[in-house]
Amino acid sequence: MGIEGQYPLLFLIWLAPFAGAIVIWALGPKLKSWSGPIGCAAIGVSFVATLASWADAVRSGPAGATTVVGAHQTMVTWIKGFALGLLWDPLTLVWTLIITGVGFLIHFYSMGYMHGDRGYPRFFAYMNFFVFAMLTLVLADNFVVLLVGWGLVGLASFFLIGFWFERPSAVAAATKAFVMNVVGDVGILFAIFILVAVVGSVSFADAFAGVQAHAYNGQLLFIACAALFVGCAAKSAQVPLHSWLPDAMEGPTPVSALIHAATMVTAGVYLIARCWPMWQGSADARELVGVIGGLTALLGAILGIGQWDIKRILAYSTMSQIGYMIMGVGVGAYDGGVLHFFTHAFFKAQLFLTAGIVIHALHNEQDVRRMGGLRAREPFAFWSMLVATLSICGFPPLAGFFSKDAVVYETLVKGHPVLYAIGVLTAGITAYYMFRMVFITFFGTYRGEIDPSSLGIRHPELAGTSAGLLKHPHDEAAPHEEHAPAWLMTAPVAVLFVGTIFAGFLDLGGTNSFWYGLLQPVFGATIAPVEGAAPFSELASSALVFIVVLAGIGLAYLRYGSTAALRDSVARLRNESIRMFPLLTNAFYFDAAIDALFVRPSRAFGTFFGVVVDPLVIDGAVREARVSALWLGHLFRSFQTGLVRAYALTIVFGAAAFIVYYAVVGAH
Amino acid sequence: MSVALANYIALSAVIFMIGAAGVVLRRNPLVMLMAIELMWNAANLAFVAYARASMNNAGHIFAFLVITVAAAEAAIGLAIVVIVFRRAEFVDVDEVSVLKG
Amino acid sequence: MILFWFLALAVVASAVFVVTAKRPVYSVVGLLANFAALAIMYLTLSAEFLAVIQIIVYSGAILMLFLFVIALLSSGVRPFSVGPDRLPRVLVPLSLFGIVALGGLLFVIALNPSAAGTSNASGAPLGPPGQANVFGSVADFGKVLFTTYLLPFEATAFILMIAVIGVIALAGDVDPIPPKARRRK
Amino acid sequence: MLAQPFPLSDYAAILPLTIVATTPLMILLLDLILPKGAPRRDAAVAVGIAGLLLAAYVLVRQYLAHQFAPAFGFGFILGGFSIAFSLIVVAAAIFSLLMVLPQRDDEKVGPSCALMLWSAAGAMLMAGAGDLMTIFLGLEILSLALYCLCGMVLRASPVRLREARESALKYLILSSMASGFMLYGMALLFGATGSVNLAALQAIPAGNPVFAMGCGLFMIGVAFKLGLVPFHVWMPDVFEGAPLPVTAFMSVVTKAGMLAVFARFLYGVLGTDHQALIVPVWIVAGLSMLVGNLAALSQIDMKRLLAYSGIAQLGYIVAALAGTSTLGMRYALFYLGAYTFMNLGAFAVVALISRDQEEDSHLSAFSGLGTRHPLLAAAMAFFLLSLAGLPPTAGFIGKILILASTVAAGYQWLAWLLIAGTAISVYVYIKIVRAMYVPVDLAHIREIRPLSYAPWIAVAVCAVATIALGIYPAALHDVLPRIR
Repeated sequence: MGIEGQYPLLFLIWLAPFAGAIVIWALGPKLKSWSGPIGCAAIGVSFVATLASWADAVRSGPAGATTVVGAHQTMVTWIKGFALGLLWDPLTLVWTLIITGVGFLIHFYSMGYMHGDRGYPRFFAYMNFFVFAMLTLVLADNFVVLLVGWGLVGLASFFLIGFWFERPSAVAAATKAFVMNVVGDVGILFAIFILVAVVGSVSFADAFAGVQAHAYNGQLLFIACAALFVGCAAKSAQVPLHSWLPDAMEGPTPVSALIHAATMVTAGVYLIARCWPMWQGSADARELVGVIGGLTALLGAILGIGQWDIKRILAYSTMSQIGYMIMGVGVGAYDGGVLHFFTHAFFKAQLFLTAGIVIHALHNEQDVRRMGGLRAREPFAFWSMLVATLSICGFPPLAGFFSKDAVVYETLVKGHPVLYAIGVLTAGITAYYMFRMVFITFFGTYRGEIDPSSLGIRHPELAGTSAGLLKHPHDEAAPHEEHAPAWLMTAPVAVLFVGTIFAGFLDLGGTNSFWYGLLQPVFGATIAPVEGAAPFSELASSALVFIVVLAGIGLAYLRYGSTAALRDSVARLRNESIRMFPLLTNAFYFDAAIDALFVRPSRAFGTFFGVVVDPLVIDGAVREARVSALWLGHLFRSFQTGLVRAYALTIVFGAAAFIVYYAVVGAH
Repeated sequence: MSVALANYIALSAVIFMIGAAGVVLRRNPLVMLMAIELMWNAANLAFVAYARASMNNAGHIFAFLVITVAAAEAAIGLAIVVIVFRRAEFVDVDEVSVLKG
Repeated sequence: MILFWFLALAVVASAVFVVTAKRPVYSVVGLLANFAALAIMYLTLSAEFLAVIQIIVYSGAILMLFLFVIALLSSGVRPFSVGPDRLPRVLVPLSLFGIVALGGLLFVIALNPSAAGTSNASGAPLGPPGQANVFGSVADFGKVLFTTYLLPFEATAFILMIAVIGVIALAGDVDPIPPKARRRK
Repeated sequence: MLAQPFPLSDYAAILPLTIVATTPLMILLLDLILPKGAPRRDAAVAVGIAGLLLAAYVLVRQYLAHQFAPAFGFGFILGGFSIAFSLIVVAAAIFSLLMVLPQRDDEKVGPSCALMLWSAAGAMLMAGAGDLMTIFLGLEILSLALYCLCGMVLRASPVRLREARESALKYLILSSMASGFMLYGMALLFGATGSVNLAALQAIPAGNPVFAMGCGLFMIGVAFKLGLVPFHVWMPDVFEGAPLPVTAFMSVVTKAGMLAVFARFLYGVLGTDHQALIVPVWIVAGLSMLVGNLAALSQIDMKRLLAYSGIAQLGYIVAALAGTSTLGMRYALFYLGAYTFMNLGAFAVVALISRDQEEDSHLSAFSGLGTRHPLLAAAMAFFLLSLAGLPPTAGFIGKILILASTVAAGYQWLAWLLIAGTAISVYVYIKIVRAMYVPVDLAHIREIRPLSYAPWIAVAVCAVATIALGIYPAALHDVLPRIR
């Protein structure tokens, strides 16, 4: 994997953010407002170095060796037989471009968004540290460094979710995310153990060579893949380890944009794409991942319907879109899955950043019911949100259209009609709830001055909405007048337009496309198009998806966007808030079923339903596993009676067993 | 008038078993310590017998060391028994089971 | 030959007595007999010095310590008592089984002809004491102890020191538990 | 007058051992001279640590000078092997001595330190032992001192006092019994070869029943001291009852000493020809990984939990030796070093949160530690992660290496048991980490005010070592000596 050599630029890419983090961390109080530009500069350096190293990533090896692509640098011989290094191939390139490119824009945006916050330097130190951790994850050429990066991004995410640690809800959300991420880390840990047990190495190359050499017997490969996937599911918020993601919106909005939308949560997609030879070797593993991805896509979309918090809507849409990616790489459409990651990074970052502009403009209001009519007030935000929403819905010819259709159609090609149906249905639901958000937020009249109760907002703290009750701490420190110039926040969003609109064109042209040419050396023949595998053509599929999307938009228009709906929007929203349960009965029963399976009903139903069931499901499953293990633990404890004679007897028994064995061995 | 080495070893094995049985079955710590002394003496007998068989007095030295260590061990053991049972109602190891689980 | 069987009988009988005696004092007496018989047996194995040591150290010192502690613990009016049995009864046959398994040891060692070691022919009979005069004598023993096995000998010095310091530190304990009113049994 | 039986260089070989064994004499002397209270207490610990540091210095010098030779007619074999184990013993003794200070127990500190040093000397003797006599004497020096140490608690609550004495009694009876087995095994080994020298035992051809049985009984003693299931029964009770510094000391030093003996016996005597004679040890090691971790699940006392975890950890270390490969020895030593740091670090944290004479090792004492003492909690978290085998810690590397070595040696089933054991153990340790960081009602939390901050040194050194070895394991791994 990769042409061996010395690539000093890779270290620049990797360590520049780390240096930024250290500098800001150490000198933060002195740097004050300079920490923002320094943080940006560190990421910028990394991004420029990425562009400069482009050629290394796509360079093919000697003629004939098609699988050798990119660069490989051995860093250090860790222990004899365990060499660690950096890997730089097209797959890494794609991720690094997003991490440093979109990461730079978000850092830039943060200079405006976080302006005046008491923790301004701390924020940039954490953000730089996160970028460093994420780069560690994607640059690793082995599972150990990958796992370290995997753990570090979890840690950075923990710090950033709990950035406003004065708020108990932020601390709780951070803890929850951390615990679930540790579950994932342990999954990867076991995969590493299995790999070491099978191939005696931790490097990707050896692990994949083992698949070719059929070193894994029986279900071992599936178990290894499943263990890896536990890590992916936790990091990428896949069912049933998804519930931390909506809560993670407690962090500042740029954090949500960078970590919980564009980069970290897609680490699972990266890992599966990176380990594609293993998945190619196990059909069961592909089945598992595809199904979980499809389920997550659907469930995320359904749960997105019922949200009122603008960031939570986006969080559920993220979960749903990552479900698409996971489904894509799960069924074997690696290029499609990675493309969807690529385009999603643009439009989801744009959605979050635009939401941040709106939230900022409304003094930290996050409840869409208290917005409305912002089209005239915030025209830039409106157009930005509209374009990004169209992109996420898969409206041609925006970026999301190409990537989503690629994933959805590939499920059919690879022989998963059920997943295909889920993909198409989810596209419709996505269009519905995204336009619901757009209509409620930007159309009609402004409802911010209306009494919350008349909008049906009864328990804003439970609903996870701020509703003016939870002021961000930085607001108290800095009055509104001191806000940074607006262009700091709009300029990055303007740049993101380019990706949101045009990124999909990279895939234009089938096997001649830029995208195919980029990734084909990585994935080889597995992504080559197969003729006649699907009952109808890709064009027909796109048309079908487009019709469903239009239907979703139309439904949203009828319910929220039509003149009649806008006229009595207050009453309608109030009605919907109160009657939320029947609307989402299905999602609720799904959760309740799992609830009844795993949890004793003693746990009170205390929180709003979208959040409610998930902690129960997770805790319940964990508890069941624990109970059975504890039972064994108690069994062993009961041997420990405290009586010396019982101990002596145990020892005599052990000794007797030894003696019998040695008598037999000695007498043979 | 000669005795086979095997007889000595068999005898020592019997003593060793009796000692082990004593540790497991008796509840008086002093008797348990005495049973342990029996086990160690069984080993000593084996050492001396094997030393005689191979005409190597390393076995004698070993037995001598064992006796020395046994003396030290008995002193410490008895001191511990005294501090444990000085105020106890019963001199019985079954009564000593605060630590368990 | 007869002496051996007589001694063997004495050793086994006294050992059984140690383990089964009702009162610890009887056990001490049994142990004394056991050690004495073993000492004579050492003489028949031409280990003169060890025989003497066995009598002096074991019978003279260690058993006196045991007697002393027995006297200490059963001082006063209270009889030397044993509390209720807490080990489940079912374990007794189990422990007997364990002991029987230990018997595997006996058979392997005693019935196997190659048990005699390497430098002597298998199963070769041992002569009566006195044949090898030098072997096992005090002079012979001492010479080896202070030359070949100097390091172990030095190490025993530390063992004795540990015993002295340890016992002083342990027994010098001030017992903070207020003396309870002793119940009579 | 007899001529000097051994050349002077033989005495130089045991110089570190001599230093450690004679330092207690100075401690006891100072104990008599100095006034009661803090000076006496601090002097005892300071002199003890100074002696150990001096011994460590000499050990390193010996290693660098490559003066490897058998001494006292193969009674003591100086080499990289014995030096590595001795250094681990010395390090563990230093850390344990640092934990003595919070126990304000003026009367006993002098004798405690003295006994601890003697005990360490016993383990060092075992590390270099070249014949059965030295092994036996080293073992007994180690054990006799520990019997006394277990019972030495002063001015504590009656319950605590009772626990400590109970642990001493249990340890004494069970350990002496195990010694009996081992001693009888030694007698049989002597009988089979006519020599007590390990080098002579090597010559025995396979299939000698006396030799086989001798090995078996010998292994019983080994398994007892290493605490392998089912010979582990003494460990939880003794660990819980003994004073904290003693428990910490025991958890590493007895293991290191016996592991050295076992490894030398395995590599020097049995070699690869007698693999059948060692299979039971692999089995009990595998059992230990499972039972140790399972039993740890339901523990609520930190010392007891660490005892059970130690049972499992020793299972891992012994498994590294499976197959008797050179690499396996290296990996076992690496893991033993890692175990020393992570285990003693955890004990030092317990020592710091203890209050007065009472040791607070109940798990509830750790809840909310993250808010009260972020640094201490972070260190503890790293120790626990390392014990669980998560990166970036030394424990993770150790496990990877052991896995690699067991698989390479063809003991796949041990590798699977190790993975299963780790799966269970992750829950054990993460539970505590979580308790430290999950927000709790601060009103219920006591202030930590340890009587001495000396254990901080141990915590700091152990934390740095645990992480450093996790990130750059070659630092230790590549200097590890070869066997013999």
